[in-house]
Amino acid sequence: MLSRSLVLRLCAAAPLAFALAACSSNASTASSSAAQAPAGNAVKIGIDLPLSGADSSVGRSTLNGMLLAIEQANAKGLPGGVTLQPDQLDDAVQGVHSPQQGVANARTFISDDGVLVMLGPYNSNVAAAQIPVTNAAGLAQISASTVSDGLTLGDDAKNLRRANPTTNTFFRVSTTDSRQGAAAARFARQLGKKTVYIIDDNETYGLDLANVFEKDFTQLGGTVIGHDHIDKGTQDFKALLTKIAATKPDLIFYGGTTSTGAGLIRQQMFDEGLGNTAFMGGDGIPDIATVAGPRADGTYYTVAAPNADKLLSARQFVRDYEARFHEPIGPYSANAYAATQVAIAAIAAATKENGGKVPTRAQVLAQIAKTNALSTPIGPVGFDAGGDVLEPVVSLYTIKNGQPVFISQQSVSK
Amino acid sequence: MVYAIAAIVIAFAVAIDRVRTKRTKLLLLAGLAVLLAVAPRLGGSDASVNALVDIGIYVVLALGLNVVVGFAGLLDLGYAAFFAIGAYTYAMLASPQFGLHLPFWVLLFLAAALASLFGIVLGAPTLRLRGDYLAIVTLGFGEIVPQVFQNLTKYTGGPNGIGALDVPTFFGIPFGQSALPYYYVTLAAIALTLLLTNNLRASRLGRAWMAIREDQLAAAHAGIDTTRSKLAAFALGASFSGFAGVIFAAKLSLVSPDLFQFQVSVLVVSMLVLGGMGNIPGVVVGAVLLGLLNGTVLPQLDTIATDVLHVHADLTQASFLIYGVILVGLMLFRPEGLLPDRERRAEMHAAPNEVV
Amino acid sequence: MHEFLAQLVNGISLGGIYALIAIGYTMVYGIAELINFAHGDVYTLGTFVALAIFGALGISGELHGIALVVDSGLALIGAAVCCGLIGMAMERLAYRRLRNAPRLAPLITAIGVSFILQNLMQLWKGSAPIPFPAVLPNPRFDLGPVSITAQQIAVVALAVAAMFALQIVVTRTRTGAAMRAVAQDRQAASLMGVDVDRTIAITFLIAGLLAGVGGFVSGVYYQSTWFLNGFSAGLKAFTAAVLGGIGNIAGAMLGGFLIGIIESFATWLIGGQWSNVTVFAILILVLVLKPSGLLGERVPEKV
Amino acid sequence: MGAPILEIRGVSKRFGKLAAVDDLSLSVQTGAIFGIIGPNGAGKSTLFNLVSGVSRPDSGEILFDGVDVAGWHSDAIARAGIGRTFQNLRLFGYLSARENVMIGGHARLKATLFDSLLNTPRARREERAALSRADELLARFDLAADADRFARNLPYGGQRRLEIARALAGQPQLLLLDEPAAGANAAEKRALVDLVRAINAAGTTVVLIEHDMGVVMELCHRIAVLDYGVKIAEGDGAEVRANPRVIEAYLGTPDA
Repeated sequence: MLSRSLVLRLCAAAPLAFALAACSSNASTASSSAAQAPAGNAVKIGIDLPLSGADSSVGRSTLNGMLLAIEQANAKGLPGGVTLQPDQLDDAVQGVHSPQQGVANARTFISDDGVLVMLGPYNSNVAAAQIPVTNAAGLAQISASTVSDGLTLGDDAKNLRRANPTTNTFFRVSTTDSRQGAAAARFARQLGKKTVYIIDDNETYGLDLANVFEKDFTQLGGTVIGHDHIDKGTQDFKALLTKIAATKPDLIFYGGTTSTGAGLIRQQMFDEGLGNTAFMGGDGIPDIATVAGPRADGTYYTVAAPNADKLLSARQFVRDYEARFHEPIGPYSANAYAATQVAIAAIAAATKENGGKVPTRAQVLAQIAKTNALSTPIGPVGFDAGGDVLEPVVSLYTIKNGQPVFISQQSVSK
Repeated sequence: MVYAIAAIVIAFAVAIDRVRTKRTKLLLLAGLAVLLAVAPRLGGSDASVNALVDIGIYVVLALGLNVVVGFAGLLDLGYAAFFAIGAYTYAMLASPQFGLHLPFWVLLFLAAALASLFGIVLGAPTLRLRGDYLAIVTLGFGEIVPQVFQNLTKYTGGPNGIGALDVPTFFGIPFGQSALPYYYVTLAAIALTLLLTNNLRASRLGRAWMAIREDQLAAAHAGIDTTRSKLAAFALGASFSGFAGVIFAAKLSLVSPDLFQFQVSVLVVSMLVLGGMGNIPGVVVGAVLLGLLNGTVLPQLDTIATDVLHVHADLTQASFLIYGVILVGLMLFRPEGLLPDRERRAEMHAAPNEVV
Repeated sequence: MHEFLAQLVNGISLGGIYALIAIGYTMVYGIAELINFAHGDVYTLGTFVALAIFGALGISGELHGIALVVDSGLALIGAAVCCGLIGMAMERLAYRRLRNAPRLAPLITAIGVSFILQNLMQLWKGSAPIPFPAVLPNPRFDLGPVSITAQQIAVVALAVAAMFALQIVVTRTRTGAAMRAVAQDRQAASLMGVDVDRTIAITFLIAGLLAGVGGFVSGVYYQSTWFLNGFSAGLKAFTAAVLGGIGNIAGAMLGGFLIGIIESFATWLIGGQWSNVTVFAILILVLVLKPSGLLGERVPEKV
Repeated sequence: MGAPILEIRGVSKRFGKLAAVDDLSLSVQTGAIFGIIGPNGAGKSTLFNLVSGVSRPDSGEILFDGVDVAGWHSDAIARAGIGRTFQNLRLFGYLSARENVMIGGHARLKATLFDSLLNTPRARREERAALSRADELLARFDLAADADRFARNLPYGGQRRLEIARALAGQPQLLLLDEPAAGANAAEKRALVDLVRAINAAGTTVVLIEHDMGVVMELCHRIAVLDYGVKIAEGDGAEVRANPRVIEAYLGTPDA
């Protein structure tokens, strides 16, 4: 009888599962310490990114930047014979990045004594859920891409750290929306744009960026004609662009990424007679040509790094990345590489300090906080007390014949 | 540990489903309860306890939706909306957002009440619709609610959501960052949900739902107010969802609209169908299996591939594909679910001439 | 007034694409009583296939003259046939076995198939939006206060033509008669000698063909696609089918155009972030006021 | 015989151009067994549907115990005290016979939502009582052995009896039976006649639609004959049988 045998099988499965769990010491933390503890002085670097679903392309290229840095460091060798082992978990559930899964992953890293530092997450709301947990556990966390102000600034950040108010465990090499938005507004005024129509994708990054841009652009004497938000997954922007075309703005500013709408909007602008109107966005759209093709030409965008052409490490990084992964870098690959460099440098310094032995999480955290002018593909990196990059530089680029062309750069601080 | 506990729960659920006497059922249930209560003491990291809480919340959700879909036969594809309403209730009334800090325990029940109120507001005008039309209306509602939370930035934090929610306290002792207190809260919530839904199933109202599911017209002729009974199912189901939403939000300390998308509703419906709609042990099995798959197995696919199968594969990219194949495979293999209730088992084995 | 007309044109052409998907939805539902959640993904797959065909032909720019007809015809037919076959295969492999299963089993299967298709497309072309070559010339015609592009006219013409063609198939041919019989009463139809399996398979084939045409059109019209497009487009198309009265082909087209127009006007007047909310709110309202949809017939309860 | 329990006054119901029931009036005395006969399509079932709230009359009044219930919902009518069976059985096929009967008694139970949710002592007491009442009824209908079987698995005659038992569980004052003898053999018809008599003797007024003249003539105190939605005759068995219009209706439109 089917049902009987099902019962038997399942009952038999229970002790088996226990045995399995015992063997792998702790199955839920899939790659946990005891059984799979790597030989020698291995140190794990936990990585939490969206690796499946809608964000997986950016998630993957971010992951690749991290993996490249780890591979290069292992090849070069670290003090105390330490080897680095990446341990990546996906925080997308059912194809959507999930703060809930992000926290589950962070707890997995925390429960694994081999993990000394965590890289990620990709999304700001995932970070907002993770920070209280990593803060309480004292696990350092470096993000390559989160931009929401509240993660590091003001009362919001304080609230996130209330378990352990004196310690900051969250760092990021990406620039806050407020810094980038302000810089973008200044660039736009320098380009002589007087009137702007703002669109954003109604997501964390895009909405905040657009709001800051709106505020600063107005302060600098520009006129904001309108500000619209779009729905997720929209493919048809003709209604919105018809509406905008009637207002004849000098500039359309887009808060968001290429995949949330920048590419399609740029492309459909031509269909609505807005082909010659300037289009501008933040560091979510350097890859706009992958969607808009030749129509991407003339797009302006900002990147939170000094002029890449002048930066040797940036050119080297791009060459190494393309050789290793046979594809162009993603929007946050360089950031990811830099974030990983910070983690590795901290592990190395902490190991030295610890007399060549594998350091503790606290020692690594202390070293990360002390990071100062570390040379990376996005310029020298150091952190302020809140975990943000010191004296970041924001550069303005435009696209000509499908290639980025540097225009100018400015240093922004609070 | 997560796998072990999941296997134990499933084994017990199957056993409870199979034994006939009520006394044995209760004994098994008590045994399971004791096991689960001491489980975290027997080792297991904070991460595994956390994973169990996530699964446990799905169990509450699935049991709640079972009232609507399993008992009353109303297809609800927007169940996540009520989950969102519960979670946002906690987020707005127990956080720095408005400076309100109502206690967790009060909000648990307030959220349940609010969610059921929304259930009534949506259900009252729409419940007389035919099955599939109701499905699409609930689906639409499920799309609207998170979108409204996303758009009303001033009150809900927009796409960022609301973070740094209050940490609940138990007689003055804060829960802290450990997942353990939530484990026990969730366990209690599951127990309560089991008790209530089991009562419902065997009650006057539960019988009325069965009648409506089988033949609405005949049910009405037996004096059953079909609209009110359906509304009761809808409101009760919603209240469990709202209740679960509070625990979810408090543990995560954050709410944001992307946590309550269509996929969540689909996931919970899949749990019911996979486990066996209407049958409480079946629903628990479905929730545990899919909860485990989604929260633990799929995110760790790459590591599992390396550690267990000793292949270096990049499986995470295909996690959705794997999930889809599992759904389709299980439906083809056992369309009535793993542990169907009596009626549905009979239905599947009836001659196919009975096209309903 | 000028903007009103311009938005109307936008809405109608967007609605044309919804209509092409909605007709497939409505036919499958009418005949197999299945909400085929994967239908939207079949539509997106159509764009992917058309893209692949253009890629194989080495086409990246605007086509003219004979090449325009031959190459775009190849892509259009290729996408349509491919999607039709996929639709049939889905029915054969997944749905047919569940025809007598509890109602929800085929629904969950359809959702599973949708996940599979989405993930396959993602593995094929990645998770970022993909450009589609601007193959068709797109002259603009000024008609008094509004201007319309050739592609907008083509989208609408295709949707209307598809509807009329289907109406003829359904009302004038033997297959159509079989479809109507199966839709009315599957068992009786089978007793009358109608091959139910074959009829349902043909329904899936036609639905897939139309989705493929829709996919091609959307690729050309938006010059871009994305593996997840089908989800939201499919949802709106299904909404359109329900709005028009599910099972009713003319209703699906009407519903498609209405949803397109509502979406455009919501974007224009309320704001883009409210367009989905508006669409679904109107859907709920319509169903509350007229439960069988705009053109649907009220099915009296049989006692 | 006392006051009319059911009084139908000038009721009409059209489907499109076809008048299924046309300005019909009749009255059923409390305690009677009232028969409605007529050729197929005469509007008999439509009349039952109007009385039991499946559809709403276009015009006219349906007085039950002096209250106009025309247009009420079925459940309200059932709770008011009208029970019915269906021509093509509508049992809950995948529920047990016992559950079918217990559902029939739904309106007689008082458990509220909270009683159901919390399984209060009151609800438990009531459930126990309902259960024993259901078992009594099943025994009375010779279905005790089938109590735990799915309704759909009962033999046809059992299903017919179960449907009556279900209707009776609601303790109706007025019971509408739609062709209870359809498909029954002679012995079953005999038993049915006794059953209906017993139900009637216990105080329930019965209206029945029936094609079997033997059953009708034996049971009914009074008979109405419908044709094309119009009452063409009313009286006791002998009167109806002698009525020339009835003969014409039956011979003119042969029973298909």
